[in-house]
Amino acid sequence: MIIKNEMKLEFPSRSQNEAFARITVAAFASQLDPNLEELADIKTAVSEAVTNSIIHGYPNEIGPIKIIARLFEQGIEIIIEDNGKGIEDIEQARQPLYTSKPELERSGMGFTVMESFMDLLEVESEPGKGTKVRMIKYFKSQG
Amino acid sequence: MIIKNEMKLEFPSRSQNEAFARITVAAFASQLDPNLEELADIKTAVSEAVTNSIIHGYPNEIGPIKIIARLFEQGIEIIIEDNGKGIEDIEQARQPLYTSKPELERSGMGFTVMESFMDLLEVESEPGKGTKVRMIKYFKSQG
Amino acid sequence: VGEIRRFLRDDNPIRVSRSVKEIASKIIKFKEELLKEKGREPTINEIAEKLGVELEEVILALESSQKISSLDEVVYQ
Ligand SMILES: Nc1ncnc2c1ncn2[C@@H]1O[C@H](COP(=O)(O)OP(=O)(O)O)[C@@H](O)[C@H]1O
Ligand SMILES: Nc1ncnc2c1ncn2[C@@H]1O[C@H](COP(=O)(O)OP(=O)(O)O)[C@@H](O)[C@H]1O
Ligand SMILES: [Mg+2]
Ligand SMILES: [Mg+2]
Repeated sequence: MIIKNEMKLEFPSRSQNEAFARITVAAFASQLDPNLEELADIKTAVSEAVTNSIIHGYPNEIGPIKIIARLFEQGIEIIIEDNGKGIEDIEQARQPLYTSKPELERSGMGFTVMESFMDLLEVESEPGKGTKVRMIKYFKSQG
Repeated sequence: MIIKNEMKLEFPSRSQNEAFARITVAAFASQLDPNLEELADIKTAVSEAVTNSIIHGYPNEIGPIKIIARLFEQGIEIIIEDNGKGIEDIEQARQPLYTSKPELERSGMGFTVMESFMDLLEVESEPGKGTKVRMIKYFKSQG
Repeated sequence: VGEIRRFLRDDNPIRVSRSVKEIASKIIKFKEELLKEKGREPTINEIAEKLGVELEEVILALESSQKISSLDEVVYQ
């Protein structure tokens, strides 16, 4: 996997930065000329991961969120990281419909969305340390 | 000056990242709802500064470029930094029409553009260490 | 400074950008055409070329037209 380009982005966990993060990753991914559906998939997955860091990672404070994106020949790797609350039971968290915040009318479908719209989803987390989500999307429109 | 939001972006000095940096800063600045002309001014200034880092900062290599942008009540502060070649004589470099690369058909108007499209331009540089450009734009459309 | 700005603007005209809405609806139309004729989605660059706009205008138009929430897509797929 030869890296063609890479970017790092950092911003505070304010809700308006969810849209900003989504546009930035979309602008970066566009360098590989994805089709409309592939681009929409990436944007949706980034929205879900960033929203999770904002709402679950930093429920009572504003904290830093980092995104690293790498372009390679066939697609994009996206890492979204917070230093927030962390997840106790990752397997449970990844279950469709599971949410720790039913009172906020969360759907519990965030990880399921990321998994189905991307080609790979890895979640690392440590309670009190933070959460790191790694996703890969292959572009069919590419070689 | 109360900071309302802040972002940090880092990318390698590849020419395709000039457009990426411009879109990203514009998307971020849009949170303050500037008018079209103000947004165009910012994009032009960012293009000039990033192009300088790509062409003059790292003439024979690919190196990192960092952007920090901060939104405050009345506008945006943008810092664009490289660890490249640096500038010997900043005063001379800022003169309209001065260019060290006439052979590349550079216009020598980059700093002049930044200065006239933005409300503040500061340039710090050390030969062999790198260059840091700090710009501020006040939005008339804001309080 | 006003003089310089005017000179620079004339020298380096910024393309009059069409409204985001107009671009967004043209994207949808082009996408449907291509899906019908070729059975595939257009790429981002194809759209920019077809519409004669900058890539960033395509990205921003798509952003503004992305109304359907991810949840709706999953539920109704
Ligand atoms: N960045 C994060 N930090 C802490 N907890 C998280 C994070 N992301 C997800 N979680 C946990 O995983 C659960 C499932 O996430 P998700 O599938 O997105 O559903 P929802 O966000 O609707 O609750 C969340 O309810 C939360 O408990
Ligand atoms: N980031 C940088 N690193 C090193 N030198 C720079 C940098 N930015 C500007 N310069 C120097 O300042 C000069 C003037 O810059 P500018 O006004 O943008 O004109 P131009 O880029 O057309 O030469 C450049 O020719 C170069 O010598
Ligand atoms: Mg979620
Ligand atoms: Mg220049």
